[in-house]
Amino acid sequence: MVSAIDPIVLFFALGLLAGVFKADLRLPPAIYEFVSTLLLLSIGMKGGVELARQPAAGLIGQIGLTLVMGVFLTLLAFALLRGVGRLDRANAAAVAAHYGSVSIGTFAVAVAFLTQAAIEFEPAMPLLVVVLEVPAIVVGILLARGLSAGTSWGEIGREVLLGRSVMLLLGGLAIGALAGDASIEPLKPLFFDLFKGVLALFLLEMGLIAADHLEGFRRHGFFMAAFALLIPPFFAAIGLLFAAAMGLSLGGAILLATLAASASYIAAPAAIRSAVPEANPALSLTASLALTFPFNILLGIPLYQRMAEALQHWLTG
Amino acid sequence: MVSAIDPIVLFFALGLLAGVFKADLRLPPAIYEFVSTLLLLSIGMKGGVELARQPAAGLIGQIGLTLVMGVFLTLLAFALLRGVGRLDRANAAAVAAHYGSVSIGTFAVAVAFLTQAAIEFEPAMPLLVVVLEVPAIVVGILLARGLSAGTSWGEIGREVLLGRSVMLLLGGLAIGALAGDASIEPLKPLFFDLFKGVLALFLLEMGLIAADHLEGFRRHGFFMAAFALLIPPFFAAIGLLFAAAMGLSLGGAILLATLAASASYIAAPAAIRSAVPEANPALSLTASLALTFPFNILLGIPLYQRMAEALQHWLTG
Amino acid sequence: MVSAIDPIVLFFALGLLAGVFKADLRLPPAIYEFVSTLLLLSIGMKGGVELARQPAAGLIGQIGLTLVMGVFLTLLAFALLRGVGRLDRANAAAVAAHYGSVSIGTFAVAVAFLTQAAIEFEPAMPLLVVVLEVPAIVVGILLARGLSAGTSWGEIGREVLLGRSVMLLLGGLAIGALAGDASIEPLKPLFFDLFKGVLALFLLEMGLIAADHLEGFRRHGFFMAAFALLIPPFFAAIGLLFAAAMGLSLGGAILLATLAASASYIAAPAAIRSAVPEANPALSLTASLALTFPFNILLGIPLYQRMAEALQHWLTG
Amino acid sequence: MTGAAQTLRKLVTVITEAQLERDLIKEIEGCGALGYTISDARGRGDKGVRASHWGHSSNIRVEIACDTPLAEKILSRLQEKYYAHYAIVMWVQDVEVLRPDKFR
Amino acid sequence: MTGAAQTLRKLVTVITEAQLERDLIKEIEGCGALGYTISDARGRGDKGVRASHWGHSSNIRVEIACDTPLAEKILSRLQEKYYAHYAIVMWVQDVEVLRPDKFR
Amino acid sequence: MTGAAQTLRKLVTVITEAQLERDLIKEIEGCGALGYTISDARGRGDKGVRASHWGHSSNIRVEIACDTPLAEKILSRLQEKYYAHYAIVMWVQDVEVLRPDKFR
Ligand SMILES: Nc1ncnc2c1ncn2[C@@H]1O[C@H](COP(=O)(O)O)[C@@H](O)[C@H]1O
Ligand SMILES: Nc1ncnc2c1ncn2[C@@H]1O[C@H](COP(=O)(O)O)[C@@H](O)[C@H]1O
Ligand SMILES: Nc1ncnc2c1ncn2[C@@H]1O[C@H](COP(=O)(O)O)[C@@H](O)[C@H]1O
Ligand code: NA
Ligand code: NA
Ligand code: NA
Repeated sequence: MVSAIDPIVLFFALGLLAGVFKADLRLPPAIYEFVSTLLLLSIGMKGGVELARQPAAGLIGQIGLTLVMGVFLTLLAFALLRGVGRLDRANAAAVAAHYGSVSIGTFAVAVAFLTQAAIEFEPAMPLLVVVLEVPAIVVGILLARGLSAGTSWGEIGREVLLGRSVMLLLGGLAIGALAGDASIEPLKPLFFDLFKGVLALFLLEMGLIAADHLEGFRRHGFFMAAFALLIPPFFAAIGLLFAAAMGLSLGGAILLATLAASASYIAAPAAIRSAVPEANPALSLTASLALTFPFNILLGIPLYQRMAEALQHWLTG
Repeated sequence: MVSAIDPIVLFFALGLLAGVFKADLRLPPAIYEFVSTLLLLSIGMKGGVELARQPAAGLIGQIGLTLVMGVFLTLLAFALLRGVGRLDRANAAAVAAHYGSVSIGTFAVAVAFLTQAAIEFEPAMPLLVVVLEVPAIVVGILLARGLSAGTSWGEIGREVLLGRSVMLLLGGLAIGALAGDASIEPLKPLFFDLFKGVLALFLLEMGLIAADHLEGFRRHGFFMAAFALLIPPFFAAIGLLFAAAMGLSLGGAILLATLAASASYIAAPAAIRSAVPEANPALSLTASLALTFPFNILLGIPLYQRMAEALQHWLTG
Repeated sequence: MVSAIDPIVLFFALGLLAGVFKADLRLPPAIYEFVSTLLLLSIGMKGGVELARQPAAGLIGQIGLTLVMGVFLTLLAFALLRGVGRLDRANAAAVAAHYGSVSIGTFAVAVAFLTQAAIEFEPAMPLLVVVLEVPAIVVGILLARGLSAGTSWGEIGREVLLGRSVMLLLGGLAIGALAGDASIEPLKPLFFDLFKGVLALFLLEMGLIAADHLEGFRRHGFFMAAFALLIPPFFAAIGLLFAAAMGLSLGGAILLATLAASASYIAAPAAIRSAVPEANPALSLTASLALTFPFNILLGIPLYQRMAEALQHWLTG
Repeated sequence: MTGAAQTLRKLVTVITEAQLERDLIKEIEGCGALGYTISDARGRGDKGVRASHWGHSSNIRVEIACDTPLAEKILSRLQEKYYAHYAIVMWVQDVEVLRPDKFR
Repeated sequence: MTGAAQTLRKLVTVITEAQLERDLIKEIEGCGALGYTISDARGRGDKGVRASHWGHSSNIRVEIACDTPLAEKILSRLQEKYYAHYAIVMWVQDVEVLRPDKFR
Repeated sequence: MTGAAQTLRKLVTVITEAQLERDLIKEIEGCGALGYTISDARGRGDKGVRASHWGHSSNIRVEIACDTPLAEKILSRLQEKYYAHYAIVMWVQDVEVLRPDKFR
């Protein structure tokens, strides 16, 4: 059990506060990129090193189910946004793509949370992050555009598959797996020991960014706020069911639930902006950054842990 | 006792040398901000963690006396600058605001110095830094402007209180105090272990910046140079008396003396530039950066240690 | 013996791959500068600390021979480029200056390689890097310009001697030597422990940069490609002979061979661009960055180790 | 140009101290400008070298495309407020814009 | 100016979302432009504040010096492709260039 | 514009290799310019893509507001010194400035 307040959450709060009061506390963009590069490589390498140690049984099946989950969550979000929220087709598809996809910042916090709580998880999880990032974006674009001739799928595929986070996560995974634990040793002071400190800086910046988007809510109203706060636990529950079907451990289940609950704010916005330009980017970003992200890191992750434990208890008991 | 040369001082010298010879050795601004962010958070968090361990008795009294000291030092500097230096009202007020306020870079060097020498100090010192930063700026503006209607105090207050250094020092302090030593543990590799290395990089950049301002002296003449070199030990002595009145430990007294002796080169310049635009910013910056800062980190801090020891000896003996 | 793949080489490969597929994986320039600053200071300081421990006997002679080697390699490269490659005078001189000079990134990889393999080397090697960087540039300019009046040697000298890498290597060396091992201790977490991780990030960026230059080859043809791949082992052999003449240890010999084999991509390009503007900068940079650099770090360094061992065996046996 | 949709406007360029950014924006918006563009710059003028690597002495370059009366209002307001004590330079050019309604 | 070697050309300035950079370059080159210059910017317009510290909302400022027909082609192509949904502003000025052949 | 305090000057814009910055400033000041503004840029021209993330191939964008004779002097001096071998482009525009004495 984690009793004291986790300081990385306090860094997020500091950033949020500084942002709301418009304090002079911006990290330069170069530092934001540095910090996120380190996080992605660390997560990937850690997974890779573990993968080198133990073979990942049943990975193909897990990848398949993850893809199915990505498609399913996107369609579900779209249906809710169209049916209940009465959003137009383009905006519903855009928001659905964000919520079907994943937030790697949220994943990093969940990894730190499990490490702190000494809960093990499958080393291949970073691979599933990448797998889950992609289908939502494709489905979202299909929902908006249909199979129209105008969509340049090549360009979109390139943009998503060669995006920063995919390259760094998969790259780190491959490096970790190919090099193995012993040769990674001299890289650990930078990539492993500093991990949580770097995550703290990342969350400080995320707090500042979330604050920038908070005011967006007055404009986008009650439905989007409710959507951004209620979807996470709902999708987390669906994530837990998929995790059970995949046979993931407790830690793996918590991570998959967190991924399902999280909404993209990097890959999806970039891809959707160019493929569905008529959707309002502020709508998805405000929901994802200013509400869903804080909800997940402040309340969501511990909640999903409890949900996962309850489900495990119920299934095994 | 510290016998060998402290390498961080050599980093400053390297920067100064590179700057004087116009070598191609500029750190990018983003790195400067990264490095100073880390320093401020580290200092704050260290203080906060200690505060969580031991209650800070008599803090209210100490804060009050620190405020009094800030006002007193600013008025004293103003009197000297007007009376002896014959500066015009605006420039005297501007320089006085710089010397009544504090330099956080100097404070960081003093903290490293005490850590090296294994001298303890009060955990609440970072709080006193913040407290001492503000009054000099307010008094300086009052001295220049009087209570004229044109001064937008709201804007100035916002700028100072929500400035980078105040936010990061207080934020770090709060995070350290709320999280406590145990949960801070995974953040230590970044924020505590790297502290002195990061300080070295900071001083390298400070050397480069100081070199940029060195030539300013030919223009501003003998009085300003004498002022920049003689005020530090004089103000340090006053700082020691206030420290005695506050009942600070030896380490705390050295830090308060160093703060009194130091001159602001971040918060004060920004605030004074917008509130007292007719003052020449080069005058204060040259004095503060090119003379007072080097004097304090090269000679001042060890001197203030000896002064503090002598005073303590005299008071207790 | 180093059995598993060294992960830093995998970082280079990741960068190269990302670059070739035009993935969105650029490190911001500020981070590149930060990372290279850390590497240069680390290498310098490590050497300086060792120098403080053991006096460097015969250093003057070694410096002299290093200068001779720099001049010799440049003339040799020039002769080959003019005679075999049929390059015009300016381009031959420019490329020769790059190959007579050194690549500090390659040197850093060799240092990491020796550390991993636990092979000792002379602490003064960073000094020889600096010594070897300069003569090739001077000779290259002389070959292109002759002793014409138009060459502003003062400016060129300033640019080379006060260049970033010279200042940081020599500065680090001086700081390490003056401060000594004990006082450097608190700086080690940043400068020593993170060294290999930082080198990994540097190589990631170098891979991206190399990829940018790869396409340059279609234009510059077969001769330059052969030159860029055959010169390194040839020059490494010459470097080993000089190392034997200097009486360097096995580790020192491997480093000197690596330096001889490496081609400059920072100091030489800058100096040659301003002194020999009619030379095509893409020619030298493509060869140096896209072929020679990867060749050296992937295949060269282990090869030079074996060559050095064979020579040592032959000389002593 | 011959395109029918184009109209003449003024382009005001202001180069001044980076520190003034927030304040300057307030002034420009206060004058009624609908948009502006800012980029970072360095330079030299009456007030010496302003060389960008240190917060105190870097510049910004601000552009406002607008109609003539607004341009004059902006110029005179900034002149009045900043000319006496700050490093600042301004110039004005003619530009053809595509959607004139966007530039008042 | 009096210099004989100088000729009139158009300078097209485009300010738009940084994300469009790669795509925009393709369009400009597709129109036949021989060169362009890009710098980073931030700003405000119809589509709100675009403030540069976060990839989603920073701007770029693109300049193309070219002859009048090419300028018109670029303007109409970009207008058609981006005006409806993206934050974008364009203006055109007269410039004298030194080597007219470099600017079509 | 109608403002009485305004006068016509020339605005010289130079886009060239970042490496030349120090040297270029010396030339410009040597011509007698009282001020200049520099910002970072990237771009494409005759000499290929110059893409800013690596010191060797980034550009700077230099602006000098000055009178016509000085503009011509700067143009011809830079042309002579850099045109043959460096990536460089220059253009000139008319501008109205507020304090003409600041721009020679
Ligand atoms: N003649 C000029 N041409 C272009 N930019 C200038 C000129 N004079 C001044 N500047 C810019 O305007 C800033 C402020 O100018 P000043 O108030 O003259 O110091 C300088 O730092 C330069 O960036
Ligand atoms: N009137 C204007 N003057 C200068 N720049 C403008 C103006 N209007 C818009 N911009 C720039 O163009 C970008 C896109 O404008 P918009 O499409 O109106 O949001 C803004 O973020 C500004 O950087
Ligand atoms: N037609 C153009 N319009 C705008 N900028 C240009 C143009 N041509 C070249 N440039 C800029 O000037 C730099 C040098 O051009 P060049 O000498 O043609 O390679 C390029 O890297 C571009 O940034
Ligand atoms: Na999701
Ligand atoms: Na003080
Ligand atoms: Na070499």
